[in-house]
Amino acid sequence: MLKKEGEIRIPAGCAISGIMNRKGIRFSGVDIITSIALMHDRSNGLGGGFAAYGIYPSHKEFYAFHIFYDAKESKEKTEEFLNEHYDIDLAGKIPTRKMSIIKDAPIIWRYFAKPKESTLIESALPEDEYTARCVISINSNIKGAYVFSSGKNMGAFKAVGYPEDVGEFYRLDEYKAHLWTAHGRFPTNTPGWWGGAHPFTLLDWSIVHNGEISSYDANRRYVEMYGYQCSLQTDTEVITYLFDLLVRKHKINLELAARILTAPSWDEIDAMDPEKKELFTNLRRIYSGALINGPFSIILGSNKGVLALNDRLKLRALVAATDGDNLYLASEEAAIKVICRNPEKIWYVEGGKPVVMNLEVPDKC
Amino acid sequence: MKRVYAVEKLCLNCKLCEVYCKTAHSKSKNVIKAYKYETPVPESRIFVEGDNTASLAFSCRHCEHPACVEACITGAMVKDPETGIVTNVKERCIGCMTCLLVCPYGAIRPGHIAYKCDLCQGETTPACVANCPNHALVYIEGGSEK
Amino acid sequence: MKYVIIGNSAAGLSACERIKTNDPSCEITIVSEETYSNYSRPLISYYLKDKVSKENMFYRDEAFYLKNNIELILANKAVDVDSVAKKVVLADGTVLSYDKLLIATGSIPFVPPVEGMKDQPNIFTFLSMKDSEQIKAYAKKDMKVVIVGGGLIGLKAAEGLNKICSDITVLELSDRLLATILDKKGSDIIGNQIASAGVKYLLGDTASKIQGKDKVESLVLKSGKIIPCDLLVMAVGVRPNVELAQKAGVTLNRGIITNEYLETSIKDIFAAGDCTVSLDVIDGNHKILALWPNAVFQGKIAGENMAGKPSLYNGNFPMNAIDFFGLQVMTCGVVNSDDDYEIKKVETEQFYKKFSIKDDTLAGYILIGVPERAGIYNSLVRDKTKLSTLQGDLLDPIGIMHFTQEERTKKIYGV
Amino acid sequence: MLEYLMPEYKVIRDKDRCIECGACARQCSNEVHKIEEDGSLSADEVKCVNCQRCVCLCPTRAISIQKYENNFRENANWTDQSMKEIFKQAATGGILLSAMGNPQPYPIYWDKMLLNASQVTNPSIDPLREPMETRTILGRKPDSVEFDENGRITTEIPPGVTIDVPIMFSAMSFGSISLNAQKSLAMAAKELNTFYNTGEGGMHQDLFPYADHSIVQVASGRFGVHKEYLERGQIIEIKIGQGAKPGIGGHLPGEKVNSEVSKTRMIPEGSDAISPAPHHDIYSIEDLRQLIYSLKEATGYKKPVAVKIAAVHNSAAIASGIVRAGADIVVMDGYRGGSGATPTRIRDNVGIPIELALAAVDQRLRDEGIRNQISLVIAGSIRNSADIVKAIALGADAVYVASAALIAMGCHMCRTCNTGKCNWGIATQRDDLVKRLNPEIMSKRVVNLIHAWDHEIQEMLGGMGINSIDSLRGNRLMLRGIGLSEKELEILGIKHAGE
Repeated sequence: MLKKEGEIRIPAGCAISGIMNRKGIRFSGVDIITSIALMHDRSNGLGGGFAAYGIYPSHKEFYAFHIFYDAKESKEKTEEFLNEHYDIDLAGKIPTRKMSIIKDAPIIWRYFAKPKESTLIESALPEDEYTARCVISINSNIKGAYVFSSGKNMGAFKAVGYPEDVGEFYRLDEYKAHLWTAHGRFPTNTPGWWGGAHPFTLLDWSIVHNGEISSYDANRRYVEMYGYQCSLQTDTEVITYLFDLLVRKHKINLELAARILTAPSWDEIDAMDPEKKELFTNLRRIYSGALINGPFSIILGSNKGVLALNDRLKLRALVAATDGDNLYLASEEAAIKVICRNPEKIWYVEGGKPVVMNLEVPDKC
Repeated sequence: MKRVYAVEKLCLNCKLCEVYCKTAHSKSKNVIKAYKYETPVPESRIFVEGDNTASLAFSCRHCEHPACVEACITGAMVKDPETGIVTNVKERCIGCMTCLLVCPYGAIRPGHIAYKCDLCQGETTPACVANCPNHALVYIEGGSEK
Repeated sequence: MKYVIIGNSAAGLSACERIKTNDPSCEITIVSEETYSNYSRPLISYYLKDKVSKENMFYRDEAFYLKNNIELILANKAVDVDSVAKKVVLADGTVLSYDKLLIATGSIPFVPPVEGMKDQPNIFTFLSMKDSEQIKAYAKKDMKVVIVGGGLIGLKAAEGLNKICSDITVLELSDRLLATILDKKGSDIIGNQIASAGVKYLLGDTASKIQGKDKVESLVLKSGKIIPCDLLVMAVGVRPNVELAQKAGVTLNRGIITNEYLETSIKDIFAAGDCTVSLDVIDGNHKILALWPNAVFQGKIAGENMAGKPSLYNGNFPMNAIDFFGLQVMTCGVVNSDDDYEIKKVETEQFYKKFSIKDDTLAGYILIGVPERAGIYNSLVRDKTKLSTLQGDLLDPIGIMHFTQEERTKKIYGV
Repeated sequence: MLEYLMPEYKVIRDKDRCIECGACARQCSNEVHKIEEDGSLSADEVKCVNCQRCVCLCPTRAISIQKYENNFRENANWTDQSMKEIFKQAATGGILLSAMGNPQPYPIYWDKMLLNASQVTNPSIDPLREPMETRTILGRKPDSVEFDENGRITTEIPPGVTIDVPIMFSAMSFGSISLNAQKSLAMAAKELNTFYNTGEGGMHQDLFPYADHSIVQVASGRFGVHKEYLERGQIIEIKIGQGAKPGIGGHLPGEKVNSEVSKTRMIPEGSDAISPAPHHDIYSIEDLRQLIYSLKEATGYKKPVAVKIAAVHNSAAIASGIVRAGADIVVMDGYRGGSGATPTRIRDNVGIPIELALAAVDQRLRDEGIRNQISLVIAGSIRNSADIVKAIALGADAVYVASAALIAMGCHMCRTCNTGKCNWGIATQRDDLVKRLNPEIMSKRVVNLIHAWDHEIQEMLGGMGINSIDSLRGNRLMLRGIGLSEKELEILGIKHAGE
């Protein structure tokens, strides 16, 4: 029997795509679907998904949990857990279109919730850490339940299928976001588990990723020292946790965190000016377990903005373009041109050199 | 000129320099044949003196003004004006050993003729140096102490 | 500068080389009464026994003269010198002017008067190529050979003739062979060696009368013994050839007296080689040191001084390397003054080593059958090395390890 | 007494090849070969230890050493070896002494682990074309750092030392090995930008020029330890135990204590140097903490302090204690680690394989969340570059090699270091033998070896699609077990091949 993510590590190739407007102007999911659909051949129908930021302005103070349930019992148990830890403002099915091509859909539910004040205080944790732990707890302890999105004012939408079909299935043309990312998956073997599709998320982190990192186990064992559980055994998961550890917990700014994950070579460091050299030497020394090796391109979304990053050797394709206030990212140039015919600037993202766009008016829309 | 210098503290007294010198000056250039099957048995032109505690391999210094050349009664002992190598031309040598008598270093070996180091006749590295297992012999320019 | 050199052998040629080096544009003329160009006098016994071919007798080829721009005058004797006009007169009347003159006329045989000695065709001396050629031409296998003189020349003649004639007798008036360079023990070893090669010798005896009509037929010895003789070699000794020097008027004392620059008592006339008197550094006496290495050395010093590069001759000492019938004999300095010197010796069937020591320095040695490293002993004598500084005994096989580490490092790297 | 022990080896001399040069006789410190009066050579085989010096020096390859074939009646229980040892002890009444590491046929886990390589989904990297990093920094470090408003790190970072290859030379004291051997390692360490370790024997002045590449050791005998010594080292290593002899101290026989050794160790010439079994000021973990901080205090907190233990049953807990006691580097030495002299029974029966100890310690420190705070160095018979790659994948930062470096210098593992007659000039203090080891040549050989290994490590890394050793460290997915039980796989934290 085929094993799903978490039971075995599955190598996968992929297509990724992303669009962001720096001013926070929101637009529908049509463009991102068009872009990812162009790279149809880079996926094989075994996984597709999207992350969208700024989609729940009316509930932006609430954690939006998107959850897959295999069965009713799972849902009951999960809701029992949620009710214990959260005050739920609104709950309901995520609207979908009936499509013959999307099969075996689980129960897909959405909750807008705030941590219960009493339990939060009792836990003595910051709100985000509290939520992260709750999510990890559901995902590892409740059979048949899987939280696939847990950020505020954002959401992930994913399924087994081609990404364009997944977009249609989730009616993404009806959502408006200032940042969209998309993923089409080409796993080499998987039974097609919905939870295994990308993006992978934690709180408002979402990540789409193309590649296979050879440092996986070194990274996994490193982050697991700090309380993470890599239950999915995917690159996306471990990269998300690395960013979460560095940015959220260690308060390192996103760009520097990217430079830790794709650290400059010792040759480059040795050639830096003394102050910089000392900084990067120390970062490489302390965060040697966070160095990601092997081919990857990722688009990391958060409420603060977007970051695109290639591995140190640039072993995976990643193209970026800007036009006006928009940033376009995709595995292939054509996937940008199909939605933005004449960008002002278009370039291949360099290995280890992150492309970042921060939202200029965060939390405003 | 380049000369063979001995580094005393490294000399092992194994005498392999002698073995390889003999071989280099044999007809066959093969150690076993040189020792066992050639007549006359080729002579070594380098000599290890001393014992395991302190030993030293010594060969011709190829002097600036070689006493052996000056004393040679046959003209067999010559110093090449270009290379500086002092050679005994075996066709001329009669084995009188006057050269040996005047060599203050004792670097000439008596035999049917006088035998002495010819620096392997311009080989890049003389056999003794090339085969010293401990680099106790060096082939370098000049005479100042290393 | 014009240089004239009388003598075309070791000292003369060695001087030429140094003159040429120090005064490249000079003119050199060499005058030799020999018909052959330079040849190695010590090789005449080897020529006699065919060990050295005629062509190998010449140790400098024609190119040497050409290259050094030397005018060579052969078979012409310098008969007079006008040291005021600075001219040399040759036997054929040629007059050569010189700026510097070197007398390197070597030795001539010393033939003592013997009753009955005339110009018999079978009496020979043994000092030149011509002597060797004549003996070679005359000697036949069954001839009875008598050699008067058991010194170096006599024994070398015996060795050379031994290849041709089977009956050879050496007469030596003193009590031992090679009397000047060996002690009795050493002499006995040599005696045994030549005897085992079939050469007879008589000690304490010599020819007192020559008998025979047109040629020598027999000899009456001092002892009264009469021995037949078909070929007589007179090899009693040599003396410096100072005929020309005498004409020039330089100071003599058996040989030519020079100062430490090897200049004679007359300015611009130098002398080198067997015809001179040298300082023996071992005993401090002035004597004739008729030795090839000394001749070359003196020639070199004289040549440099003549060419204007001051160079000192500090004396030398007697030393000989000889092989007799395959037995290697090395001697040096004092060898036969056992009463005045501390003696160290060892004798085995294979070899004989003897060292004469005074004031912790080596004054001379005999090495028979053990030539190895004789040069080191020589250097001990020359450098007056304190023997107490040596590590190990003189009687051990000597080597570089006998010296202190500092000394041997100097020897290795000091070239 | 009738001798029951027969020679172990036969010296075979091919008369057709022997030229009677006598090199063998002049080179054999065990006086096996002898030049007879007629110039021929003979051999007294009883004395032969099979060090192969004569074989290597023989210019005509006329000598070979072969096993002396003499079989006792077959018995799987009473083997020849066990009987011979009894004969020996019955004759002498002493404990059995031997040298180098455990030679018994216990499993070698390195050989039961296989490495991964990239195919299709992930490109392998060509180290000849792409940068490939093997630089490693050792020492204590914080889990995270804080920055000031200018982006400068405000967290105090403890001292670290950089090595360009993840390989260092483990402790071998002057006394157990010759000064020339130490010097060769020191020169090699300098050339390679890594470290050699003085061992417990002080630092001879000839090694001062290599102080920047020295690890100084403080062991139970405190031989050669003083303030200047500590200050000269770049890392200070407290030696608690050694893989070849866990639980006992070192023993340098008086014969090896010549004047230079005596000066360097600060002990009388000719006296036995016996290190106590424990440090008598460390009877518990808190005592260790005091020693660690005394050493740090003495050297101004400028150098990492390492603590070296033998891999024993509860290494994981001990290692955790060492980290918490303030050590910056934990060193573990497995039971195959070498020694100049050790009781045979201890060498062959005490301690555990380094592979298992390493896996257990690395996992334990991770479970406790403290692995990233320190460096983990392992030792104990690293035989080749694959062993190193596997060790790092299991979780080590770097490895120590000793036997391999000695083998590079000529050691043929005759395992008689304790006799002090090492023909290769390594484990001896005899001047005539020591000079056989020319540091110029030997340092080059050691450098060659490590360069070769480094290249191989880079090749293997590249094959895995990794271009920095950092991404190999603890990356156990790169390992698969072969022929291992579930339990062994569990301890090693790896999957079986095929999974």
